Amino acid sequence: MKKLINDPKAVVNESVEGFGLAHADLVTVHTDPLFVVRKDAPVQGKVGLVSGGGSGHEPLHAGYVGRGMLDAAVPGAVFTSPTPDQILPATTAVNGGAGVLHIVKNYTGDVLNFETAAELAAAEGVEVRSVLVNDDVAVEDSLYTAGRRGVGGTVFVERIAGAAAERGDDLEAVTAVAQRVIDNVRSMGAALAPSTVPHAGVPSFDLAEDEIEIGIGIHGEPGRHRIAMENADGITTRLLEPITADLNLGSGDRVLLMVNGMGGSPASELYIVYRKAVALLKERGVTVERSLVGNYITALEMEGASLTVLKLDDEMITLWDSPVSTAALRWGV
Amino acid sequence: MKKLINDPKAVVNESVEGFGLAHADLVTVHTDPLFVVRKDAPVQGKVGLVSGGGSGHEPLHAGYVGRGMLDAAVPGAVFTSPTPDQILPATTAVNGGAGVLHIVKNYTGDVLNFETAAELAAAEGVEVRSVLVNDDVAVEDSLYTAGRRGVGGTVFVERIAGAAAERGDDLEAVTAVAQRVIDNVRSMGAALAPSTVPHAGVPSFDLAEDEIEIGIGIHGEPGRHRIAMENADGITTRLLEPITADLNLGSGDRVLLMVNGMGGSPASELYIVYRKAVALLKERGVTVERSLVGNYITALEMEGASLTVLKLDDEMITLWDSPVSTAALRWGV
Amino acid sequence: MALDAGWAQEWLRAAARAVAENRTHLMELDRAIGDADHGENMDRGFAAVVAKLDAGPPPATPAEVLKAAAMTLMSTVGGAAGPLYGTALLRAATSLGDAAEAQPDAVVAMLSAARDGIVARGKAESGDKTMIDAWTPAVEAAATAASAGAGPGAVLAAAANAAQAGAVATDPLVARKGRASYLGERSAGHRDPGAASTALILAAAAEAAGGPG
Amino acid sequence: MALDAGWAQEWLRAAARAVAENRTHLMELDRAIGDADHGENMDRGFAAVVAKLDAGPPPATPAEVLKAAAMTLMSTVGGAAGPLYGTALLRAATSLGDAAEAQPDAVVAMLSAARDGIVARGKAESGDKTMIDAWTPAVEAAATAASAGAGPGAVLAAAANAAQAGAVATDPLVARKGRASYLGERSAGHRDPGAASTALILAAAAEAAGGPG
Ligand SMILES: Nc1ncnc2c1ncn2[C@@H]1O[C@H](COP(=O)(O)OP(=O)(O)O)[C@@H](O)[C@H]1O
Ligand SMILES: Nc1ncnc2c1ncn2[C@@H]1O[C@H](COP(=O)(O)OP(=O)(O)O)[C@@H](O)[C@H]1O
Ligand SMILES: [Mg+2]
Ligand SMILES: [Mg+2]
Ligand SMILES: [Mg+2]
Ligand SMILES: [Mg+2]
Repeated sequence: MKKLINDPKAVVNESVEGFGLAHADLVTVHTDPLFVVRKDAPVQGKVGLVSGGGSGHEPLHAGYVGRGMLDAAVPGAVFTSPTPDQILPATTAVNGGAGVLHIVKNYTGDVLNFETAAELAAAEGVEVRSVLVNDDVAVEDSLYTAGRRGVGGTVFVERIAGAAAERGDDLEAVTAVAQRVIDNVRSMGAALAPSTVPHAGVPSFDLAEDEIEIGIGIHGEPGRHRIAMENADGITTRLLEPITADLNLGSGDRVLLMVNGMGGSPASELYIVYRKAVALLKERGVTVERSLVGNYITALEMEGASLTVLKLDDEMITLWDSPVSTAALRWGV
Repeated sequence: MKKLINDPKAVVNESVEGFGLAHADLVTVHTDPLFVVRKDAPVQGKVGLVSGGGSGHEPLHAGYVGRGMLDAAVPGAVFTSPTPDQILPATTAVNGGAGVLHIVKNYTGDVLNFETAAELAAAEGVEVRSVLVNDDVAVEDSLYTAGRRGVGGTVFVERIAGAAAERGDDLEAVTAVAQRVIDNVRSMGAALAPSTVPHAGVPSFDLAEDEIEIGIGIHGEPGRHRIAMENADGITTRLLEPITADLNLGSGDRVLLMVNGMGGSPASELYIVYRKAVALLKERGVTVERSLVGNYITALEMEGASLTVLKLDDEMITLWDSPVSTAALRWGV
Repeated sequence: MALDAGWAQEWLRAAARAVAENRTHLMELDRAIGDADHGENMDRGFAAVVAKLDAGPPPATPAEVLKAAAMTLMSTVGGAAGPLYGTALLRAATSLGDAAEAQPDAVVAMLSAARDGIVARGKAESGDKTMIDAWTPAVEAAATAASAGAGPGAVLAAAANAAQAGAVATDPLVARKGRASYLGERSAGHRDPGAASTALILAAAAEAAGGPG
Repeated sequence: MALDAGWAQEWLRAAARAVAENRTHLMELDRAIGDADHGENMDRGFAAVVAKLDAGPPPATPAEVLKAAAMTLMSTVGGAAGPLYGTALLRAATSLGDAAEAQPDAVVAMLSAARDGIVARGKAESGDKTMIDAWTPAVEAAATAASAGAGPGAVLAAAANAAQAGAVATDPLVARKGRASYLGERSAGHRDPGAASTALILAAAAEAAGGPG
């Protein structure tokens, strides 16, 4: 394992510390317990937005802390959800009196730890709501399982709910728009090469030179199935089909499209995928109104990409376009 | 070789096409010959800025086309400089009557092809100046060699000269500030793993599991020397030392610091490097006034990082902070 | 050995040793069907528990020991296992009350409370390929042993053996809860890491009791 | 065969075949001390030259053929080799003037003009480990052969052999120009890719001439 790290056990702390130094204009980093808040937190009268999860998905979540997006990010160990004793102080630190929304990716660990923190925060008199992001169509949604994972859609939820909170929506309204994004967003990803968790020291799965994993998550888990290598257009089609089917996308629909790099694929390849995705959507009469192409929710240095599609309405577009100022998304300011 | 591509020969065209689709608000893509210009080009009365080079360094250069930065980018084949028949029309397309500056990275191929294009443009009556970026301290600067390579410093030159052009400086002044940046910027990089050029199909060098390359460029060339793997702090020190020595940095100096990912390293690792670089500079009494951490000038999916340091003066800071609106750098708008 | 506060301490220290020794093994199990962190998470958590025990004054009851451990696990393990083991030990502590030592029936009640806590949080059923598939047979075996008149050490030994068998029995199952469920059919043919760590932890409890007594 | 427009066409077609056959080899050479694209660049460029020849009306003079090829290489090869070979062929064409065919002295002058063009653009000296280290011995050998009274085919054959020897002789050199110079001492022990492609191109010229004639 070759990585630009010092001690595998210090990776998250040192990285978040560096992040804090590089973005001191936007965030404050609290250590012990570790969490990151917006520089001007708590914003009085504004709903506070907290998200978090395992580290290794950078820029998610700390890269999205700032005006128009998150108020706090809570980084766990690599690919491991954070603990309630981190989530609780992050929650109280961003409570400006209008309550706090927890944006939780649907993983058992994240769900349980945020649940506990929300109970503790409520006991301290903070009004907390939660939404569960579960956009990964690679996973079957069933009452009898853990349900679908939360992946790329999280970026859209954080942005659009963050915009609603910034313009002064109350907790109920912010929660509602977050849920509306969740209801209309779907994702799917593929990996060409695995990543290596620093404390594990070996790649999270083994893949032959001519194989790829379809339906991977963001934690280095193996995917739903393994297929022989295909070209970019083929892979793009494979990822997009289940998404458009699940969202029932058709003529006249407008979407926000993200082609997300898993961390180790060059930007040039993401644009090749984007080109095909736009063409496929166009064939169906779907218009790509807005887009993101880049590394927005990663799995360390995994090679591969995911597609995320959000069916837009006018309000979502307005919220998307409003000013945002974070380390990883910035416009209008 | 596993890549998200279709045909190795179509990589650049398809990727730039996708880029044009994703950023249609910022740029226009011309095919045959291939070049990318700012949406509102030519801007009348403004000095036009043209850069270009081999592809595979994304977001460089097309990602930096837009207000406050480049007017045109000319992408060559992967790691191969573009040809005069691309550079010439890009040059005339962005000539708003105030002349055009070519920002050329110091590689024999880039130098010769831009030189030819500049002659041809001059023959068409366009006033063209050129600056040569040569910031890589890994390469010895000597009259008898090709001299130092142009690497990370290019991003700073494009940004700061772009800001000067945007505020209305004339060709002479824009050229002068570009040259001042070049005179004050130095870089050095290290690779943990090589990249694979699509048309070559094999990694550009072979590296054992416990070796790293020090002093690599951005074209998958092997570096100056190979050493046993070290930790992030050690590598950072190794890269920063020759830079601070060459720039003669000392107490009271203010710098712009970039920790650049080569394409395949996770953001978390770059922040660990940043943390150490800031600490080392602080020890010398040097203040990091501004910074960039991320993939800004890459070598496909190479794993590793480079450091770039620019010794700042007040004017450079003002220019750096002014509005910029490109696919890869955006603030103030 | 009586199942007093000293036993509880020794249980957790033995568990910490077992988890540390099996760190890589648990990580390998989790790598196959999860995200390769279970060994690291558990090792980090139990090392913190030992540090906590070393630092604090000796607790008077086994419940106090388990409660301190529960809070530490909850705030250091993270992931799914952190809240689940944290809740388990918290419920176990509550079940023991302020007794100075646990008798066989109390051991059964304690294990049962722990298992129920995990179910309450995680909603897993038997056969979902989770740690529950180690806990439930453990509780049943403990109950059988206790009603047959076994001493506390023998009850724990019965529980540990059953947990280990339960962990082995997860091998062919298709996961329906936790991260392994994302793999669908591909999760079959691998042991559930949480079931494996449960077997280690219960074996540590029996070991700390010094065998049947 | 007389060195007329037909010969010039055949030269470039033979060069395109040789470059295509050696695409991987040239890329491997460039991978060792450069950026692994020389074979790809040359192959792309010469394929474009052939396409251009196929499309256009048959040129009347060898100079016309070489000039068209020069412009095509210049706009399709890129990198360092594109402008260098483009300039070389352009100067070669200029040197040939509007002669219908080239005599031995004109061949020497043509090769010399090509070499001088490369030096004018690239500023390399002998021993810098560049294509110049193939061109310069080629020019010298051609001059020697011509003054010894060799025919045009033999002059080209002498040039080709010397270019090949010159390419081999770059192996131990430390590069001082081009991308390989960044490697410093590590560039020694590898053949310069541009010198190797020069040898191929001059061999194609001799081949097209049909041997000593
Ligand atoms: N809903 C659940 N109920 C009971 N146990 C569960 C549940 N979800 C996961 N687990 C257990 O947690 C273990 C995984 O723990 P760990 O790897 O530490 O957390 P994570 O899955 O968050 O990475 C699984 O092997 C399984 O035994
Ligand atoms: N200054 C120069 N003068 C002469 N030849 C040069 C010079 N620089 C480079 N070359 C030749 O160009 C070759 C490399 O060509 P190529 O790989 O196509 O371009 P690049 O180096 O831009 O990738 C070298 O092997 C060398 O022979
Ligand atoms: Mg985990
Ligand atoms: Mg090249
Ligand atoms: Mg796990
Ligand atoms: Mg080359």
